[in-house]
Amino acid sequence: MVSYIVYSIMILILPLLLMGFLQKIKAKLQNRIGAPLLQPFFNVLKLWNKTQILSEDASFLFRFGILLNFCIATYLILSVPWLNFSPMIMGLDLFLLVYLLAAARFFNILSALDTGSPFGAFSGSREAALSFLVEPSLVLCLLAPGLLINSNVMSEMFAFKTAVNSDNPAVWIFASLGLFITALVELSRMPVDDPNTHLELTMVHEAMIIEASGRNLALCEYSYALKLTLFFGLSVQCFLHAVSAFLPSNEWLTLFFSVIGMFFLAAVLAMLETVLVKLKWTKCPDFIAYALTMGMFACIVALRGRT
Amino acid sequence: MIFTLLILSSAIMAVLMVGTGQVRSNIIFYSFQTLLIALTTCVFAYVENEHKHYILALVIFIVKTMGLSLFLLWLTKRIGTARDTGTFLPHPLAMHLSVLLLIFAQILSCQLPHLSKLEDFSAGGTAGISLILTGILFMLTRRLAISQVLGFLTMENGIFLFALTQASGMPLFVEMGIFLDVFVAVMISGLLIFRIKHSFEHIDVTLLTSLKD
Amino acid sequence: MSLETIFWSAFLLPLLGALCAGLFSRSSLSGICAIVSSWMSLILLTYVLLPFLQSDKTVLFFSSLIVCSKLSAAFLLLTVLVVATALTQSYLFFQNEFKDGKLHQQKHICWFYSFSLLFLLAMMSVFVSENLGTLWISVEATSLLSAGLVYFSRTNHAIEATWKYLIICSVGIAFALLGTIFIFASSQYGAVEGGSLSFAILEAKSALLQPLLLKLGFIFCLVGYGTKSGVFPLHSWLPDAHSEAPAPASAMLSASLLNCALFAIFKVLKITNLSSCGISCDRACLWAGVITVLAASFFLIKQHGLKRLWAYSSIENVGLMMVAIGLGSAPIFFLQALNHSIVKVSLFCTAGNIIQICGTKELSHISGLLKISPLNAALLLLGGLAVTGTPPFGTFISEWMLLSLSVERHFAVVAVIILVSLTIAFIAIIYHIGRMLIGNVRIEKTNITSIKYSAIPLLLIIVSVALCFVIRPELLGEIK
Amino acid sequence: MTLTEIFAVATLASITLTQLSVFLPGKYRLVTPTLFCLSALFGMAFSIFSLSSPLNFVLHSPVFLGLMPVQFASNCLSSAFCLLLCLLLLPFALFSQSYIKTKNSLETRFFWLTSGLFVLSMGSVLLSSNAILFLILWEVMSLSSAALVASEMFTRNTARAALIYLSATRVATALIAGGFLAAYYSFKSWNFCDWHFGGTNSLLAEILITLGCLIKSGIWPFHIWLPYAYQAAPAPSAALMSGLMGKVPIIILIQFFLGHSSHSLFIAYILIVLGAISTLWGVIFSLVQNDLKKILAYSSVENLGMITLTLGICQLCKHYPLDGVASVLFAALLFHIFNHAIFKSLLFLGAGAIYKQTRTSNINELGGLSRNMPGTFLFFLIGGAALCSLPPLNGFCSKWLIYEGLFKLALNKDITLCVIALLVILVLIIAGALSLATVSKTISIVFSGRPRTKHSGQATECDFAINLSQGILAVLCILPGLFCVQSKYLWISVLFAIIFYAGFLKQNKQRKIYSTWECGFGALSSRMQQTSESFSQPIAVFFSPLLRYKIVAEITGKDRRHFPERVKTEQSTQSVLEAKVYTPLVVFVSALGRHINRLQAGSIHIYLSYLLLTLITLICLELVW
Repeated sequence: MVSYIVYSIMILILPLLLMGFLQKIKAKLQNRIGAPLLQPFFNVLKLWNKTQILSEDASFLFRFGILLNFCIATYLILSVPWLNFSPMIMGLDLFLLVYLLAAARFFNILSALDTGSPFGAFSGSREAALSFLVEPSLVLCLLAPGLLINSNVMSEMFAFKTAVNSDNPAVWIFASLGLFITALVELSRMPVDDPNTHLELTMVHEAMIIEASGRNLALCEYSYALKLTLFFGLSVQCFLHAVSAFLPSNEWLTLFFSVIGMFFLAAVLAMLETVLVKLKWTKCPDFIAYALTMGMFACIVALRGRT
Repeated sequence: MIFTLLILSSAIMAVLMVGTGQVRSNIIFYSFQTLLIALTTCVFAYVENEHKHYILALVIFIVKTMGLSLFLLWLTKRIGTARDTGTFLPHPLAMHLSVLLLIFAQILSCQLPHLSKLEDFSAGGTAGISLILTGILFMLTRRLAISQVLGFLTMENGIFLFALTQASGMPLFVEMGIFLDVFVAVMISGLLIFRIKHSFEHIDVTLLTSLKD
Repeated sequence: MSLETIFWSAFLLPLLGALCAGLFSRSSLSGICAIVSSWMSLILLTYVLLPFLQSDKTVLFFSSLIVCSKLSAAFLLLTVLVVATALTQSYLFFQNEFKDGKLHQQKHICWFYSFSLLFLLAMMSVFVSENLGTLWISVEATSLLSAGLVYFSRTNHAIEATWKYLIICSVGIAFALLGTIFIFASSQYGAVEGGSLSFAILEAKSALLQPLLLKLGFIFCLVGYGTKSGVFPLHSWLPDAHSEAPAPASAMLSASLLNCALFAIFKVLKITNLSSCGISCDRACLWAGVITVLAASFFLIKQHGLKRLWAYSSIENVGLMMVAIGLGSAPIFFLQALNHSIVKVSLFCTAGNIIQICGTKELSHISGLLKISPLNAALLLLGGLAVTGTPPFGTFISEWMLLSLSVERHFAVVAVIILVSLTIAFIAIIYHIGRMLIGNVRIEKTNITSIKYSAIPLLLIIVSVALCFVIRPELLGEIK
Repeated sequence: MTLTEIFAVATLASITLTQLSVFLPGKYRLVTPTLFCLSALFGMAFSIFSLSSPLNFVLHSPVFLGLMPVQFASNCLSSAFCLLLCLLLLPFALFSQSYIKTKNSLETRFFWLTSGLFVLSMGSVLLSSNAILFLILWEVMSLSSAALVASEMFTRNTARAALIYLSATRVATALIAGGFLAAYYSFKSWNFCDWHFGGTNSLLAEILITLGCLIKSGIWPFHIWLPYAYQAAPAPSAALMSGLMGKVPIIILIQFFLGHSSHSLFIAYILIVLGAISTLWGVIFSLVQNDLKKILAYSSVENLGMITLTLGICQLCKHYPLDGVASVLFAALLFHIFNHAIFKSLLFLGAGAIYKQTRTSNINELGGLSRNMPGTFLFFLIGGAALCSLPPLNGFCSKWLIYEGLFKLALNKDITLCVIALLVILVLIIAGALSLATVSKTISIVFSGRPRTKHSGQATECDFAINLSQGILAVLCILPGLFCVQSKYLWISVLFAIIFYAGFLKQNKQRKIYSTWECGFGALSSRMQQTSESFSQPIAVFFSPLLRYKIVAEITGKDRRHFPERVKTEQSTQSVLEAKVYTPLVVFVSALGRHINRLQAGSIHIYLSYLLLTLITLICLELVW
């Protein structure tokens, strides 16, 4: 029962809080005061009540896609395990996770192209290109723990209690790093895409939602935050498994650590975005290659561990 | 001895035939060649004491020496083509080559097993093969349709001679059938030569190359 | 009437028919005469030979020179059937030609019928002759008589083709005569006193024949009769003659004449069977066939004439039959001949129709056939498929039996080469047919409607399909 | 007579009737499709009954095929395939009767005749129990499908496609025939039940049969015929060809090699490697195509590659006896065959519907069809989502099973197997992401935005029969997903989204309809939308060596750099395989043909010298030996 409440809070608060935190840190690092921590909440509320402007060329798919995207993000966040807590929806395995993310992307692209806008369209094509580069690394990073635990069900893979193979910290660390880099690409963060600009030469994610407004935009923002939470959560959990030998076994403490970890990751991200410049589009694959390499390392170590 | 002489002189006739481009001379040489073969057949019949060969000799004389030769002469006259300029080999060289072929034929016939009835007959193989080879050479080196018929006839003579001396002649009805076929073949080719002359205004077969891939 | 009388009258009928056809001056009368005599002859032959084919007897003896084995009986029926259908088709063919204004003299057609029947007679005598000499005479007679058929249209091309046909075949056949003499000579070295040309004696005494002479004899016969049957590279006359002869004559040449020459090779090969050089002779036939099949399939790739296409496909089938002969299998030889003949007659008849419609036999000038004449287009396509051994046509079964036999005899290479060449041939033929079927209609003349079609090509295609489903080993096992 | 036999006879009779009914006069147009459906129903009954009591039937004299009688035997696999075939026939018949009816009657008749033959031969080829009958039916299947390929227009292009297809299929037949001969040599029998592959003596046969089957199903590098054929074929035939005919060789491979417990490792590796390559190759090429049917054709290459890959892994598992994994993979294999048949048919029918209404299948000439053809749009969306195996549709279910099997394999102790499994997972994931790009491109270019040409602007929704046929297939796409354990909750989520959409978002009063954002430059024209080429450009650049991807830009104007008057860019792709392997091969063979034709020079002297040369050669050869 307690876990359900925690979940609900997490879903409601954590994503947007993370976004706010991220922006705040970034502002601080750039010597700005920045928006308040709760600004994302305000944004979503404001957008929810605004008039939505729809393109005359849009079909039902435009809004349905955005909505479905949100539903899938919600579904995922509900079914991903959080350390000792078993998820609300059981039975998510890593392939389903990957394909659900793909489905979300599919509807994202479709709704971006639905209005016939050239901006949305080319960002859609870039999103497709990025996804084909990043999906293998995502799968490898998730497969490595799976190989270690002998299961591909997420709740078993990340179940803290059954993590008997925690004497293989390298697998988890590589997976964690790989997932983090993957998250940067999936969430269109800095070296790949600049989330702050709306210049058509740089953007991927922002141009995709360029036609969304009002409630649609609110849903987009919210599902983006959910995805951020999902990826950071996975990455942090991997890291926590790596250091599980030094962690207390109290479930609340681990939860606490993981939340701290997520905020830590957000801070790292903010720092990266301050330091790094956006890569040229043609150089992106070179960057993504690191994620794949991490995944490969993780898998190799996992295989070595078994024999 | 006389037998060898007769046989070889028929082969020599063929060699001489190769040497000239005059179609009339060619036909006359052919005629002599068949005459010699007819005589050979007679001698063979006398030696072997087989009466059927007398008939053969007679038929050869009538059909080939007289009939075909005269027909071809008439044909040449009608068509009015007197000389065959030859293809890739000048006539004298072709003649020399056919002499070489004669020697080659001698070598070849020595390789073959012989019926040891008569020593003289061994020359038959030589002459037969030589005639066949010369006939082929004639066909290959001549342009005119009529020369090809002559070459074919020479070849056929060679085969007959070979059969006569090496296998003491085929059964009579077979020989007769062969004669009939050859006769008809020459007649048909004669008619065709007329048509060729009529349609193409020449009888140069090297120019008949419109059917190809 | 005794069987013998009927048999003789079956031979007499074409002769009589030829005389009558030649005497008439109206083409329709002589045509009917020819058609009736050929079909009558077929009926009589069937009456005599069908019971024989089903009986246990191995040979039917008529005289010392005329003997009919089961294989020759089968071939006899096939040949008469082919000629009869081709003649029937030619009746309409010439009517169409007349309408087209291509023909002027009816007498030529009468001569055509007369020559065809004589040609038939010569071919029939090939199959029943029990003697190397008479065999040779008959084969030579077939080429002389068919020269008249090739010559039929009297155009420059036809004359050229006839000349080449006549000279090359005559020279080839002369070699066969020499070969015959060699074999005759070989029998005089202890086997038979005074020598013999009879197949029965030669086959029985095969082991006693002088090996060198026998071998030489076989080689000369192979080259000689091979020229007649169009074995590569002796086939040079064949495409010319087939493409210049009128379509029914091409059908006869391709579907029956080639069988005759191959039958002669088969007979000669049987003589060498028991002798010391038997195996090498078999090999020679086999590889000659394989090379022919391969070469013909490459010849098919770049072709410009419709009938030349079918001529080369005949060469390919001749190659297959040579392989069957080389493997010593009479049933498969006959089966292949049967299937090929039936399809080829149909194809040449269709080709004749198409040439009449389009006014040309150049492949590059024929197009849009599907729009002009769907029936002929379909027949062309089906025939083209059948001739390359595609199921469900009878050719598939015979080719498959051939392939499986060659594999059984450990000639896997042969099977591979045949498969490859059949594939190439199929692709080439389908390519050419496809180009004919589609495209723009280029004919200005409106002679399409006036052309009469017969059901013969269609029927033959149906027969070919039926053959695929009825061939059984029991039916063929007896043929030797 | 058992029920199986009764229904077999009934099916045969009704198909025959269907064939005959083609010749009825034009006003009985509906008789043929109706009979077609009837025979499909009979066929379904037959295949259901034959599951429990297998057909075993020998046709006695006078019918005989030279070496073997006509002999049929069914097993579970072939019965199941027949069931699938008959299942697809219903939408096929429904669709075709509406799709074909605008054509002239001759073509209509030709279509029904050949499709009847095609379906009959395809159904019975798997039931045949000896090699000769098999080859006959196989070739009838190939020929009738080639006739279908050529049937649409009888133009140069379709004829070329049919020629390429026929050539490829003939090569396949030749290879299979060679394989059968080799098998006959090893097992001394033409009966399939006597063939027990797996030993060393039958390796050649196995390789040949495998290669033949791979050509027929269009696996890399033999897929070259496939895009041509499926593009030229009428949509319903393409649906049958892609959905079913491509699977026949796979099922044959299963029957020969898995069914007879043969686990030749070599074959398994061939299947795995070629399957993996064609999975990637197919999807990459599918992405850069502009023709709707070609996109689907190349995606068939991908899916068949995936199926082949799975089969190979399955065989591999049987070799090391890992029966648990093998059975999971086998189930996945069969399930994916089924699913691919369903959704690919659905997509081809959708392409056909679009072609029927707009007369084009070039997606750059379409656009904005979602408003004009909402039904087709919805079904195409479902089919597309299933194609890129999005949960919870059927495509995902089977793909998930494949992953499951591979994951189980990766847990094996043997490091080679682990690595293979991981690599295959990677291949499948990459292919999945690329196919997602392909499908999203296709759907959005075809259905979204503004119409690019007049044709697509004026298109109307097609008639009920076409929509119904697509609907049936769409339901079949959804059904397996409903019962799949993995996506149980997902459906709730989808349902939730739909309710949310219908009830909540729609009633938001504050809504304005306005033009698409255009940077303030004024209205966007339809030419300013994204094209198929520009969508695939980022990925195409990535694979440019394979695709021979070229962009030629031509800028004209006085000051080209700053004020271009005219900009023209052209993008071209070409298969490297076709350019570097197949074209040179064809050129080589035809050059051989040309050279050999020179032998036929026309001169009688040359011909005579051939005669002489042959004679001399033969004498030398014979005397030397």
